[in-house]
Amino acid sequence: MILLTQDAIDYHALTESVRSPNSGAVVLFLGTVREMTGGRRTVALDYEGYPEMAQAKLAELETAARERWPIDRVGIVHRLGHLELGEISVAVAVSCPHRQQAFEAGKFLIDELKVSVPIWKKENWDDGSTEWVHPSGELPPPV
Amino acid sequence: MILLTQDAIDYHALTESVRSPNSGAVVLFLGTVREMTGGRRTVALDYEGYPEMAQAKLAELETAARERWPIDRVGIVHRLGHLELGEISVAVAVSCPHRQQAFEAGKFLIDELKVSVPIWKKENWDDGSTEWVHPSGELPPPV
Amino acid sequence: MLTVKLFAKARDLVGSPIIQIPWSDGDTVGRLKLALSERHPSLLPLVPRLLVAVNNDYAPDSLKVRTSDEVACFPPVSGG
Amino acid sequence: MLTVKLFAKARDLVGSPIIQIPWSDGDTVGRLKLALSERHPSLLPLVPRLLVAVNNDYAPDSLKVRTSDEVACFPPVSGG
Repeated sequence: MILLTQDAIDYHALTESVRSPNSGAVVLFLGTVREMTGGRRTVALDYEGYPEMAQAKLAELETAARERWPIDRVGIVHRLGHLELGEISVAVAVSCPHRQQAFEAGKFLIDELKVSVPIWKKENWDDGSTEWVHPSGELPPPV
Repeated sequence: MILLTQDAIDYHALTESVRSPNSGAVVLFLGTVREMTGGRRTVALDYEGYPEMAQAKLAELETAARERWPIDRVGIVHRLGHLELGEISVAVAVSCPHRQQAFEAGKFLIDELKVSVPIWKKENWDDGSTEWVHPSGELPPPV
Repeated sequence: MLTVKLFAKARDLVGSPIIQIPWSDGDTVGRLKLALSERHPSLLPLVPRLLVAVNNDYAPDSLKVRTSDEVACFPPVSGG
Repeated sequence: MLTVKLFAKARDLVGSPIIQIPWSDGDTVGRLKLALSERHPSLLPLVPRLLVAVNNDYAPDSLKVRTSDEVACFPPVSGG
């Protein structure tokens, strides 16, 4: 399952969807809205996406991960819109026969998501200012 | 939270218990009963523990992990007793400010759990035979 | 004319989610970045890091673009 | 007498979860393994890999044990 949503992420349903008797290991990663960044206080984040391309890139990531690890099932959900402190912005769940594979695949998926999937976040600082977060990135390499 | 239990593991509650606005990353690992191992078919597993020592060793693991990574919250639940195919035998949840830390800490906790915490599993193969799983291990090194 | 979607800070700087750029089929992504700088100088600070996607994939400066392509410009991504 | 808890295959081979071993305070973990082999030969196949825990921690062969200590013997662990 690959999904972009404005709603709160149901990571429990996502995790259940990747469980299977073929797999001995499930790894779930949750990204959540953290309060402190480099000494500054966040009160909220706004996420914006380019939905068609984001879906396409997430599907490519799944394919790339399946070429590297014996993945059984995988689910990725990214939330868009306004998120308060502590809310979940992204959930990645993956099942594999063995745990090493599941950890590596889960880490790969979230690492690559963060450099190649067209989604952007805007900080809402506690002084009332807002600021787009744009890493000084290069063109993402092909996966 | 560190817990040994005969009941089904509520990993949703476990994961909620480690979420916090201090952390941007949560990693959950689930170990589940896999059907096929080296060409043989499992129908169930029986887990037995040495509860007092297992609790002590899990607490040591948490301490060791906290010395290595800036862990916010951690939860480990291991199930004991009779588990059917697909059921969850162990859940490890950890939250950290950043995802790399959370992946490393989660992997450390389950890797170390499997070599140092006194819990044993007995295979129930589909031919009706049973077999204790005892890796040809050395004395676990201190963590 | 080439229709270009803008996202995040690029959209905010220009003040619109979609712009039109005069275009001849076969002009390249590099040409698009130049045209954006000229017609929308508010984008200038972002141009060195601006990414261009054509038909839902990242595009190198050398790629030729047709007006029927789906084109988007945006800054480095920061999701997750 | 030293009370020794047994777990998993060790308990199955001996047929009891708790055994008593004649003991003098100051005898070592190595001595315990020898005594187990002699008194419970069914354990022999497991002895090379048998682990001993004293007061909830893994114990080296050189550790001295008192009858008031909590002692357990078991095979390599396989949880998770």
